[in-house]
Amino acid sequence: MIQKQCKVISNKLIAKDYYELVFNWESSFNPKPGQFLTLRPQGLPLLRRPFAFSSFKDNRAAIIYKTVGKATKGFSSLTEKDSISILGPLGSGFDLPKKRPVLIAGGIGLGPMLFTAIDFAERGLSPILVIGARDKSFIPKLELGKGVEVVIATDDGSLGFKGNVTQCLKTEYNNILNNCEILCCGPHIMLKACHELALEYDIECQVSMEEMMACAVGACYGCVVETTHQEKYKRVCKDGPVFNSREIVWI
Amino acid sequence: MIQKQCKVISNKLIAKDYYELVFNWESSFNPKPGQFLTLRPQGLPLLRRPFAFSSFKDNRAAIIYKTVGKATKGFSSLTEKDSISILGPLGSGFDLPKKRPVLIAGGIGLGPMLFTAIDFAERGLSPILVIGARDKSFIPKLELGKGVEVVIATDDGSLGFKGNVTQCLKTEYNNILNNCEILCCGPHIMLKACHELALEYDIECQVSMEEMMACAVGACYGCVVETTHQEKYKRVCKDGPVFNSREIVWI
Amino acid sequence: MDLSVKIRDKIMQNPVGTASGTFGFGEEYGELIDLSQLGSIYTKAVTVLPREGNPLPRLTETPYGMINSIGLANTGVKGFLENKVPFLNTIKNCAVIVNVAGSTEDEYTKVIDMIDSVDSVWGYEINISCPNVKCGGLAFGTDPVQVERLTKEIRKRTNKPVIMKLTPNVTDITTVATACEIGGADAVSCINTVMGMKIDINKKKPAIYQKTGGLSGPAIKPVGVAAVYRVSKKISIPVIGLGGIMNWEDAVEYFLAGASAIQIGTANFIDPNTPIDVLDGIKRYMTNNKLEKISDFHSFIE
Amino acid sequence: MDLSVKIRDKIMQNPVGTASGTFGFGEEYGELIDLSQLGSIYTKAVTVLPREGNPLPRLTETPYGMINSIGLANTGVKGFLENKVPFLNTIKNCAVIVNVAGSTEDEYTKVIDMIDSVDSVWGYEINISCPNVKCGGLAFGTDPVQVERLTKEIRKRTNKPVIMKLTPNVTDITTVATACEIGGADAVSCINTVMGMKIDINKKKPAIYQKTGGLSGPAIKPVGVAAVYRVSKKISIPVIGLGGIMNWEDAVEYFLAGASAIQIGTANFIDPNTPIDVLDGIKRYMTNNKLEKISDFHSFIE
Ligand SMILES: Cc1cc2nc3c(=O)[nH]c(=O)nc-3n(C[C@H](O)[C@H](O)[C@H](O)COP(=O)(O)OP(=O)(O)OC[C@H]3O[C@@H](n4cnc5c(N)ncnc54)[C@H](O)[C@@H]3O)c2cc1C
Ligand SMILES: Cc1cc2nc3c(=O)[nH]c(=O)nc-3n(C[C@H](O)[C@H](O)[C@H](O)COP(=O)(O)OP(=O)(O)OC[C@H]3O[C@@H](n4cnc5c(N)ncnc54)[C@H](O)[C@@H]3O)c2cc1C
Ligand SMILES: Cc1cc2nc3c(=O)[nH]c(=O)nc-3n(C[C@H](O)[C@H](O)[C@H](O)COP(=O)(O)O)c2cc1C
Ligand SMILES: Cc1cc2nc3c(=O)[nH]c(=O)nc-3n(C[C@H](O)[C@H](O)[C@H](O)COP(=O)(O)O)c2cc1C
Ligand code: FES
Ligand code: FES
Repeated sequence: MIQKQCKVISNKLIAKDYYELVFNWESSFNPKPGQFLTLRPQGLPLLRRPFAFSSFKDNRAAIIYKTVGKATKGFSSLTEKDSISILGPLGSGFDLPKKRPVLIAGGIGLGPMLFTAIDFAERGLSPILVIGARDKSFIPKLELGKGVEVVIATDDGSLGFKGNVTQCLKTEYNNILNNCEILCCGPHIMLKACHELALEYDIECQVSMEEMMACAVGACYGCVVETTHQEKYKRVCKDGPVFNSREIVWI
Repeated sequence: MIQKQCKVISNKLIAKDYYELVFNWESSFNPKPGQFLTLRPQGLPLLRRPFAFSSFKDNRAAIIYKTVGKATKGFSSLTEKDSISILGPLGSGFDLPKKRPVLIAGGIGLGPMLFTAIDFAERGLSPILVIGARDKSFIPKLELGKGVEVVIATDDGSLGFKGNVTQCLKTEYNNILNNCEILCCGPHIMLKACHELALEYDIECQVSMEEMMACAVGACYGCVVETTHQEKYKRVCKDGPVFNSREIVWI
Repeated sequence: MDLSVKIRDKIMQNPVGTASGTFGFGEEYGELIDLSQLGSIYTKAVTVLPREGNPLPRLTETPYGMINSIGLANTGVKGFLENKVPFLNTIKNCAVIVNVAGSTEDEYTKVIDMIDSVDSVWGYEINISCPNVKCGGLAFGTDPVQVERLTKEIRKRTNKPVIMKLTPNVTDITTVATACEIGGADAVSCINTVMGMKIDINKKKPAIYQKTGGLSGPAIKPVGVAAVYRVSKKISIPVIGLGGIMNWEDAVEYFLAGASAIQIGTANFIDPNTPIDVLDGIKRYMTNNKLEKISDFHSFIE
Repeated sequence: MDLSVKIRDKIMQNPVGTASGTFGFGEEYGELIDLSQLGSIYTKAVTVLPREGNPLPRLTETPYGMINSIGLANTGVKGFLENKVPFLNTIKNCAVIVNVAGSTEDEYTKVIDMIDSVDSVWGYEINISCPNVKCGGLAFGTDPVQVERLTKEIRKRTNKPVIMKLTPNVTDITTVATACEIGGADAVSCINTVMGMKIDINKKKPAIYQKTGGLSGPAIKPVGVAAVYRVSKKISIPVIGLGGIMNWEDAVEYFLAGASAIQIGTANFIDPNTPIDVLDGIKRYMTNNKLEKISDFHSFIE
């Protein structure tokens, strides 16, 4: 990991409330799918904000972020002229799956799962990428290249399957579920549903967790989740953010 | 006084570190020379910042400010699209002089003295405006119209008289000093020198004082100066900012 | 929706007040907002004799806060009666609460004796953060024994609501609050300012004359919320919350912490319309969350 | 220019340290900055037995500050000796100071007995803000009598520098500081976090599991500066200042207030390079102001 000022290459609205921020990343630290970074907000919000890498290639990296509060609204006005303090890459990233990967992305989990999908496709792993959203306005136009099978599920049925991602999988991809591995990122409730799906079908499930972070480098023990390990609490930033779903005590 | 959001009309660099911010001022409260306003900074600095009106005409008002710290640096990036929270007009303003007015401006005192000069010229009072600065780079191009006699003094002699404003007056305008009234705004040390000049020549002297302000409306008693009145401390924001120099206990 | 707040036998029309020392005696801000919409105005501290206040500078800014040491500058109780009461008499609907300060018990009770008959005085807020001459310079408000005695003395003099204003600069604010309750107070307000200091590194001098002063503003909000939470769990009289309230969200936070009313202090300086905006926001939140009265806020947090 | 700081009979190469709990045991930040440039590293608290720490959430953000309630999560003194000391042994030049915590006197002294022979342990910082089982849940650090006794007990066990870390959540921090000095401490550090609370108004729940927690960051800087000023006027052992230091200007403010060294806490989270930048800034300020040594800062403010 490294902390550096990076030049903004572009910062575009790609779907309702969602921006893609592309920036220069010249460093010997190459981000892996599932790893994240922290961005320093300008002015008021004090703490750095964590975001997962959504792509990395040729000295360019990106994140996809949703505008939810002060910091993200501030980021949305960044332009090419600006530079921004980035600390990363952080955390562990996804393990390479042993079976066909089913990647599940909900809401702000889209960025890391896109990165993972493209990476896995390049490795010939034929990933299925399931994207869940409230309605189609939250889903950006995607250019994933070949090798990724994209499935969309919206709560209101305005695009793709009508229902949530687990319902979608059970209905339309039931045949695959017995012989795949789930990797997912999104709202806690979705991760929990994915975990339960994995238990039901007796398959592996990697979940990318989220917790409030202060240091994001493993020093403060602020971002812990409860696990089944003897050492009860594990740090999302350093021991994760990706965990085997069976390690987590789900609440 | 009134608090309102005002549209920025322009915000231009007019001399080294000095900006003129022109904004829409549609209100039944017409600012007088010597009165001030407070601007709410964006984001971090908490307290509103006081600035003297530098002009007012046809629903347009302006201030001239120097970039010194966080708030003023923030203001310097305001553009036409922005609007800004203004509270004003505040304080008492200058009294009309009974003798020929010699207006003395040092540094950030330029704005209010320009306003005063133009106003007095319109009233046919033939003001002399003496502007002091470190060097010529700090002095903007002035378009004062007729009726104002402008005198410039720079510490390094790069424009006008070489020396400070009181030296300038004593050297070049000695004949006037016995029969005029001084009105001044600028650094404390200059105001004190003006007061002493007034004592020496036995003339009236109005000084516009500066103190750190919180409310700027007279409610908090934070911005006081020591005076010769029985009620020792007077509020700069409400009882001033303009005082008769003989009211002030100079330190 | 019922926004009223009952203290002793009196009703404030709504829970939004303006904090002592930040709102003068209402006059200055009366030009900017409609005072009759406020639940209450807490006046600048009134002392028996006039006080000129501390030497300058009295104010400085800190990271997202400010420090003041005005030093109880006021014209004394006689000046109050002559110059301030006439204006206070004109304020409609809103409860005018006089903030009382002193250095001895006597000084407090004298103020109350002298103004208790004024009709437009709704009640008292007793500022026990003042340095106590008998208490070695520490504030009255730091010693539960003295606080209880002072409260009792004041209680004897008046039938109007008595609100004791607590300082956060103590080891355990709940013991002081308990002393107030036992002494017969009708409510407590918390918090007064937090002790703080700033140094000007260019001048190599303290930024204010008194060196240390009172920190207020958003920076101290968490300190105020913690105090209100802890105090309201401990005593059963109403708690009035303040410290860093800048908007309605902050006010709601205080209500959820256990406050029955709130005060806006430093925020008046930043945006004089804050009290009105806060009141509107509280109403919207109550509607959206189906809360009928302020005490409904108190059931969520154990 | 002499940047060294003497505590007891030992010398820190410079006055910039990293605060306990914000810098782990140095390892994580060792990837980002050159630890050998630091004056000191104060470790995360070490307790006799392993502690899992508090339930989550443990962190929240506040106006220009943050609240934490990590709860002394650590692997215990055995874990420290096995897993942390090997790395600490590799750190050059910089003084490694172990932050020690406990709920009884015994728990403190046991930790010291178990690590006093480790060469790479330069000294101790004693965290007396922990809730004290014998003191009715209030922190040790709030009672001068207990603080003096604890300090004496610790003093008996070690010849290494003992720094007592003071909590600001007391009525008079100078009496606690005096107790430390009488007890034989070599220095005090102040301040630990300020008690604070935040409530999530959407969830209607406290933002952290423990409800109240420790406020840190820029918001509390004035509280820290006031504490350092008052304490350093009262006692004659060195005072180590911390609380909200974000940049060199803040550090200089602490030195002018009376600090002989400083610690960077929350700022490490915002910009891991802060300690290095602060050190550079201090040097520039000293050059520009013709200050030769840190104690030269102490002559400006009475
Ligand atoms: C490992 C990780 C990866 C993430 N990846 C993405 C991503 O790729 N795209 C995306 O849009 N969002 C991502 N998030 C969430 C993102 O960090 C928050 O949305 C953002 O911090 C909100 O900041 P704000 O000031 O705009 O909103 P606020 O109003 O401050 O906060 C809104 C919510 O965001 C969360 N949050 C705020 N600050 C932090 C913090 N310092 N650490 C963690 N959570 C915080 C809290 O749950 C808070 O309630 C990720 C979070 C984590 C922990
Ligand atoms: C009545 C009055 C009229 C003024 N008129 C002008 C003007 O016409 N043009 C101009 O350039 N400047 C004027 N000033 C000064 C101006 O207010 C400060 O330069 C400005 O507030 C600095 O803010 P900052 O955040 O940029 O700098 P900071 O770094 O915050 O402060 C720099 C200095 O500005 C002063 N200052 C900061 N905040 C306040 C405050 N709330 N109230 C008063 N002083 C403060 C302090 O002396 C401080 O040391 C006036 C001040 C007063 C009191
Ligand atoms: C300039 C100023 C003057 C104050 N004067 C008084 C006072 O006279 N009596 C009092 O009880 N509190 C006084 N206070 C404290 C406030 O009433 C309030 O308790 C404190 O500022 C915290 O609230 P805030 O953060 O909303 O400002 C004063 C505060 C400020 C900022
Ligand atoms: C996440 C976190 C954990 C902390 N853990 C400890 C600790 O274990 N022991 C201790 O003495 N202080 C601890 N502190 C307090 C800091 O060392 C420091 O005293 C406080 O944060 C104020 O400094 P700051 O504002 O620079 O952060 C912790 C602070 C934070 C933010
Ligand atoms: S955020 Fe500090 S340990 Fe994870
Ligand atoms: S700034 Fe409040 S009285 Fe002048």
